[in-house]
Amino acid sequence: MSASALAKRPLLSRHLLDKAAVWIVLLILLIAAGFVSEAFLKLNYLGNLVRQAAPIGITAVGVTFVMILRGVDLSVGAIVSMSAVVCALVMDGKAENLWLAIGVTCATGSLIGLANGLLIAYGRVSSFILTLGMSIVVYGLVQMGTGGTARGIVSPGFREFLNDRIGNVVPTLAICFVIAVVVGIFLQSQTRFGRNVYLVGANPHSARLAGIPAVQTTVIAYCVSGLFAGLGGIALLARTGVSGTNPGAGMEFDVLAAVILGGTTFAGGRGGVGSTFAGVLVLFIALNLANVAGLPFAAQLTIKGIIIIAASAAHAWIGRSGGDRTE
Amino acid sequence: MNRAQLVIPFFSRLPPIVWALLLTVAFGALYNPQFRTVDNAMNVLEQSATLAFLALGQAFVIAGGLIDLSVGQLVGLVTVVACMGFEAFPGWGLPVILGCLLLGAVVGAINGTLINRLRMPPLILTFGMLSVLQGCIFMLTDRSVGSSIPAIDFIAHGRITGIPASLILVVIATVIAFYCLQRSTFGWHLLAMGNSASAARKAGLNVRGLALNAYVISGLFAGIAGLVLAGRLGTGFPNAGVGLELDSIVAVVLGGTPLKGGRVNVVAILAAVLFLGTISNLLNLMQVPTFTQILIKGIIVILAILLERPRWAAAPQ
Amino acid sequence: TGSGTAQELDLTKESTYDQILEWANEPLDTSQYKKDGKLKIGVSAGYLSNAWINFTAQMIKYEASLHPEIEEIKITDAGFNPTKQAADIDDLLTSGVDAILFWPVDEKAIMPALKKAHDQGVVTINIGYNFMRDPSVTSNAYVNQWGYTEQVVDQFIDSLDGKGKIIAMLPIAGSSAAVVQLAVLEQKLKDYPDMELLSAEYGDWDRAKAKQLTENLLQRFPQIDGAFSPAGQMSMGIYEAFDEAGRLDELTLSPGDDYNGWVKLVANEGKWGSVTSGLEVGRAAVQQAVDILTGAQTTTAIVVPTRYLAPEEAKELHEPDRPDDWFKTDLPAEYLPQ
Amino acid sequence: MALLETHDLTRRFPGVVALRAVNFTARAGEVHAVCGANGAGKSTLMNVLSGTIAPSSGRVLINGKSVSFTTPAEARSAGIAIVYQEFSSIPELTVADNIFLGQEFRKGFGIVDHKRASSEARALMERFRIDLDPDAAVGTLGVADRQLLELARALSTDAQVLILDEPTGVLSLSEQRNLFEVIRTLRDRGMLILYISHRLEEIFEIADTVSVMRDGELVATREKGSLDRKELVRLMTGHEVSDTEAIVDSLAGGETVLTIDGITSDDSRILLAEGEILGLAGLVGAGRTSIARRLAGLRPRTGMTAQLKGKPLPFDAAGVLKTGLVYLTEDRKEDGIFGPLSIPMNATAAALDYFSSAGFLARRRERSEAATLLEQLRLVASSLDMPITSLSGGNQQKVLFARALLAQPKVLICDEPTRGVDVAAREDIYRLLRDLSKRGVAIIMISSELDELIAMCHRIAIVRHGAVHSVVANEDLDEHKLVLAATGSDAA
Ligand SMILES: Nc1ncnc2c1ncn2[C@@H]1O[C@H](COP(=O)(O)OP(=O)(O)OP(=O)(O)O)[C@@H](O)[C@H]1O
Ligand SMILES: Nc1ncnc2c1ncn2[C@@H]1O[C@H](COP(=O)(O)OP(=O)(O)OP(=O)(O)O)[C@@H](O)[C@H]1O
Ligand SMILES: [Mg+2]
Ligand SMILES: [Mg+2]
Repeated sequence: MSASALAKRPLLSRHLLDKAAVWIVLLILLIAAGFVSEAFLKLNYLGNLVRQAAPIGITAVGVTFVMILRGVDLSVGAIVSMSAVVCALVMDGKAENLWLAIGVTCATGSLIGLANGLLIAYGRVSSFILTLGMSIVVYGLVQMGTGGTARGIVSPGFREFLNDRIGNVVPTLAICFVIAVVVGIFLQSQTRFGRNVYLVGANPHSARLAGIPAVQTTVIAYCVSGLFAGLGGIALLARTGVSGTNPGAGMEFDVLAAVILGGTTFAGGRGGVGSTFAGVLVLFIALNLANVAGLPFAAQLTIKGIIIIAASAAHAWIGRSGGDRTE
Repeated sequence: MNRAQLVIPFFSRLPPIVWALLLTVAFGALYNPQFRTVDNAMNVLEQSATLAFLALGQAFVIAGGLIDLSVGQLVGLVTVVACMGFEAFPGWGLPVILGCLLLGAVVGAINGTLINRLRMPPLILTFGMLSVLQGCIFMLTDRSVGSSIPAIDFIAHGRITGIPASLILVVIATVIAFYCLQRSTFGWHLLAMGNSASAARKAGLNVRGLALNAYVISGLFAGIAGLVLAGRLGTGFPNAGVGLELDSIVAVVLGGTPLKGGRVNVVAILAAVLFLGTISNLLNLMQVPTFTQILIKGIIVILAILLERPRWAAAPQ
Repeated sequence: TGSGTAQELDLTKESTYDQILEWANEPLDTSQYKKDGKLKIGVSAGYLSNAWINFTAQMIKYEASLHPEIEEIKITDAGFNPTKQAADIDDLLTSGVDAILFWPVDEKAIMPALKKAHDQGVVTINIGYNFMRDPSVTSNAYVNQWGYTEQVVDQFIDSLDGKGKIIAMLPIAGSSAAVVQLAVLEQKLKDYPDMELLSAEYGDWDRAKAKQLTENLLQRFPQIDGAFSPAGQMSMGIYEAFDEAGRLDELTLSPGDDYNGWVKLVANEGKWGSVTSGLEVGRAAVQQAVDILTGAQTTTAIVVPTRYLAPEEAKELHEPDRPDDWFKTDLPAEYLPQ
Repeated sequence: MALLETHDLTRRFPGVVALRAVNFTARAGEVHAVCGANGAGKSTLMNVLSGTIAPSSGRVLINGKSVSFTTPAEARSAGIAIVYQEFSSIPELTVADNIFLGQEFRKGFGIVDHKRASSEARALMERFRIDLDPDAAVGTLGVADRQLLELARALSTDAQVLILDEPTGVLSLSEQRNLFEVIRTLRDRGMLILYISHRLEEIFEIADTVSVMRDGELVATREKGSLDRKELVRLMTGHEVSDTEAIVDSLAGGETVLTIDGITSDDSRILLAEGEILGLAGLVGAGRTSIARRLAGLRPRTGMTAQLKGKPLPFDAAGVLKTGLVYLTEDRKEDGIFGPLSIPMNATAAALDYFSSAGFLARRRERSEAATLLEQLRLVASSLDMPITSLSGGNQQKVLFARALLAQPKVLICDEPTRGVDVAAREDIYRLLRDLSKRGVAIIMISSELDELIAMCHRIAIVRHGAVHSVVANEDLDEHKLVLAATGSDAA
């Protein structure tokens, strides 16, 4: 066998199927949706869908890194809330505060992420419980800081710009989401940081032997998660203005569902931002479908649950038949 | 050997959470006159009963290296079904109660079976199940329905010679859980599975059976918790179980059980439940502003998990 | 038994509300509650992280500060968890309060706790959405929800000239608010055969959720003439969705409440109006508690009236420099949130 | 009649047929060796026989009766016990608890009787002369002791068939002798022992019958007497392989690369020159791995100081790696491979500095250089994009070697580099080590196979009780002397 023979990528292998699975599901779902309502095949509507998904999607990009690293970040819902509140507060209704507000929001998001990262990396504790605790802390802080009413006012032009449609078709916010995904993919596949995340996530012991700075990687990954949650908060603010002190409540679960749908599971070292993007869309299309079909709220909850289970079962199945010897 | 020599090792062997509980109680008793009343103590014990059952059930699952996120909504479902049942079939209290316990066990069995069959991560499966169950609840009702019956009320609120009936039940459940998890072969196998599922399988343990049983037990305990909650609320409130799954996991982890499983201390878990209840009670009594209370609780969760750093988290060689 | 004695009120019948007003005017025997000396008042909120409840809580604090006999006011927050609320009420009792003002997470679910309070001779006053008629509930401070919604619906139908396809945006599914609002709307619509309710959605009081649901509805229905949404916060989400879909010209919105963001919008648009949401219940509740505890003469409930504000009036009343998440009140500055 | 038979046993994995219509026969009272290159299907066959995995088709017969197991427990009650190639004990439990896991002793009320387990385990180990403390936590044992534990566990059931999948991979000579004693005793009691090993000498020493597998097929079953080494290798590989003639190149006397203090029993300093291969020999648990890991910065370097090219070694693993000291682990699964990741990602993990600039990866260069190197190492893989876990053990080891090489080592410490590696791949690894040595890389080679050490190393350090006891030049050594030195019998 020659070097080039080894380096050649096979056209279709089972494990490529794993990566493609969520895209295939997305395609099938889209076609199915197209039968239900033609709207799903219109660019305009799809743009809208991506825009709807932007806050959750942008947040999910960051969480993907943490999950590749075998962690989880349940504090993103609280960070999104905090960001929306803080951003509006700093804006204070003035256009000149816009960039300052965005800067401050990203900084606070990253800061919470930093706290998560430091505690998890140095404390070596369960990220599940720790970030859960952190979400309570952040929620408490926001409530203490605002006294229960969100007192910010968004800058003029901010919402108008982000809610505009470029060429009357593609919403700006949808583009922001796509940019976040592209940045995420770049981070994940082209940078040392991204590689380190995969290595540490796949096997922390091996990573140590290979001289990978696990602590640094962990801290940065949680910072990234916090940062993207901050951006998600700004996106939420752009979508819906100041709406209460806890607009991101429960969002962490949707984010988690989307990331898992994409195939980034808790096993670590698997999945990626691209799949998360597809996962977010699958989730939103499915829920919209349920909505359009006029299914009651209760049925939608059940559907969401079944989708999560089915998607994960499919990934597990493909993973097993994909030549993976680990049980 | 003098007494101190006997006592000191005993105390030094106590799990940290027990210490935390003792210190909290001591602090509360010293600084807050309302806290140290017997009545208040009984209140706290009574309030903790639901979570205690739930945490005990969760302990089985986590000990085996699994997790059950569906218990919170299962509690909600059982509460709703129980109250609907009590109202729809007056005089048929016992069958309804048994039916509810069965419901809990069946949902647990579904969890276990799906995890075994689909071979998927328990965290995700039960997370999906959480959503499914929530959907089921809202398909049944979107508001408070039905009412509880005196027998159930008594379990939730009643006192036997001043001691809450729920406390007695919790103690019995704890003893049973202690025997099952920390003494019996079943528990031993479960812990072995928690330490290494593949090794347990190779040793010939029926890991699928173990997982199934753990989930059935967890579901059963959630059923009990749901009934107690029905008694406490007196009605089937559809959102009654929201967030309880996380509380139960927090309690189990505070009780020193690593999320990876493989170790468990039932008494410490009970202490953790009481600790959470006591803290909440004490903060309320000390007039800490509510938002500050939330912050403090978050910090406690973080501190607790940092302090309870399990042995397995030590650096690999 | 400890619970289940609460009288079930049929929230979907107008007659129920006539009955409520009748009860409200009955005199209350306060002698059994009379206390001498300083008073301690507990507040058990179902959830505090909501601007309306928050402002009402501030109202409570402000009113309490006007009564020298009130020595202490204690507020707990159940975070939308009835189990926690039951425990909160227990804890308030333990700390020896004389009266408990409460917003129930769920009326039935906290009955056992209220019963316990009642048995200990503690005054219980409901400030929640529903009127509660039960021996364990001493009194109610009540905003007439039927009346409020009627004002909204009447105005809405008026501005649509009694015809058109409409959608309804309701609060949390199953909450009393959602039940009442839908009932009023459906009853009124009976008289208008030209009006069609396309779909009723549950937006959870949430601007973002309402917006998303509306976006889906816009997809489903090629023509939507009006949106019924008594909560201004959700109305804003609806407005934005129509705006972004470029279909704003077909939209007629119902009046919302006096949520500042909404009032600002009304002032800008010069149409649709709003209905006051009765923030004064907070003050009324404290007053009622003091009356009962000092043995003064009072009725079994205080009903706080609501009032339609036409767009012109909204212009006067809105506070453009305040955030959206705000209510216009006459609270002194130090009692405004934070 | 045959005790154990298989009829047309086939097992498919996605993309591979691990077993192709295997008709295998073995009698009671024999030691039946199964040989074959990496990935030949030996472990798969054993896993099917022991109920760990199910066959795709075909039958297994015991005493002429068709059986089918779905779990190891069923196989065990049918009299088949297995010692897996990979460890399957639970580190958190004690030795005794591990041995009786799944067959606990009980007091009343179903309560687990740990005391009884401990005493029974002690008795069991006395019977088979295994030196293990029943009450020790398995996590504190070295790999060799864990291997013994696996054996003890298999012996605790009254098995008719005992499967040993590379049991001597981690055993040193005396342990191995001891094991062979045990095996012979068992055989004489009428047990069938299926024995897998890559060490041909062992096979000739212990086996009565030899079956050879190649590419999932059973190519031959022969009596040992009718087989010689050359023939066996030919059967395994399908072609002739030149014999491993030990040729230690004479050392060109290069500069000193590594200086180690504080690990010898007489406080002397150990110097390692460019291009030198230093072997570490010793008994199980003698502390060779521990020396290596301390050097590599993976454990606190208490008492030891080391300098690389005159500069003190950093204390952290990443720092040590940067200075050019690379450690190749003995435990691939635990801290070697990155399970779900592709082969190139596994290969370049320790050389990301080289494959990136300013934090950005040069992915094309990374892939092509990794591919070239892996091809030189004769990696067998269907595609580079497969997760590394889809490779057989030997091929995984090659990838790890590639990782070490890409890290540009000045000093390479390889811990049991040929464990679980087949004959052909072994040759590749030996060749590689010699090439490295020629290029001036200093090598520390830890191995439990003395002939390998003697064939490869310029000098051999004998490790006893965590310290280097003596360092001997290769010319002065033979296997016998080495054993005596390692056991400490030479001092007398
Ligand atoms: N679980 C699995 N999934 C996919 N392929 C597998 C699995 N187990 C084994 N294989 C494949 O089956 C073939 C036989 O593997 P097996 O482990 O039986 O070889 P072996 O002879 O034991 O090799 P070694 O000497 O390296 O241990 C190999 O090609 C291997 O890649
Ligand atoms: N993680 C550990 N914790 C405690 N003691 C250990 C640990 N690992 C090894 N030991 C002990 O340290 C000693 C040296 O073990 P080490 O593994 O270094 O020996 P070795 O000579 O490399 O043997 P092997 O042939 O198993 O590689 C042994 O007595 C072993 O029991
Ligand atoms: Mg093998
Ligand atoms: Mg070793």
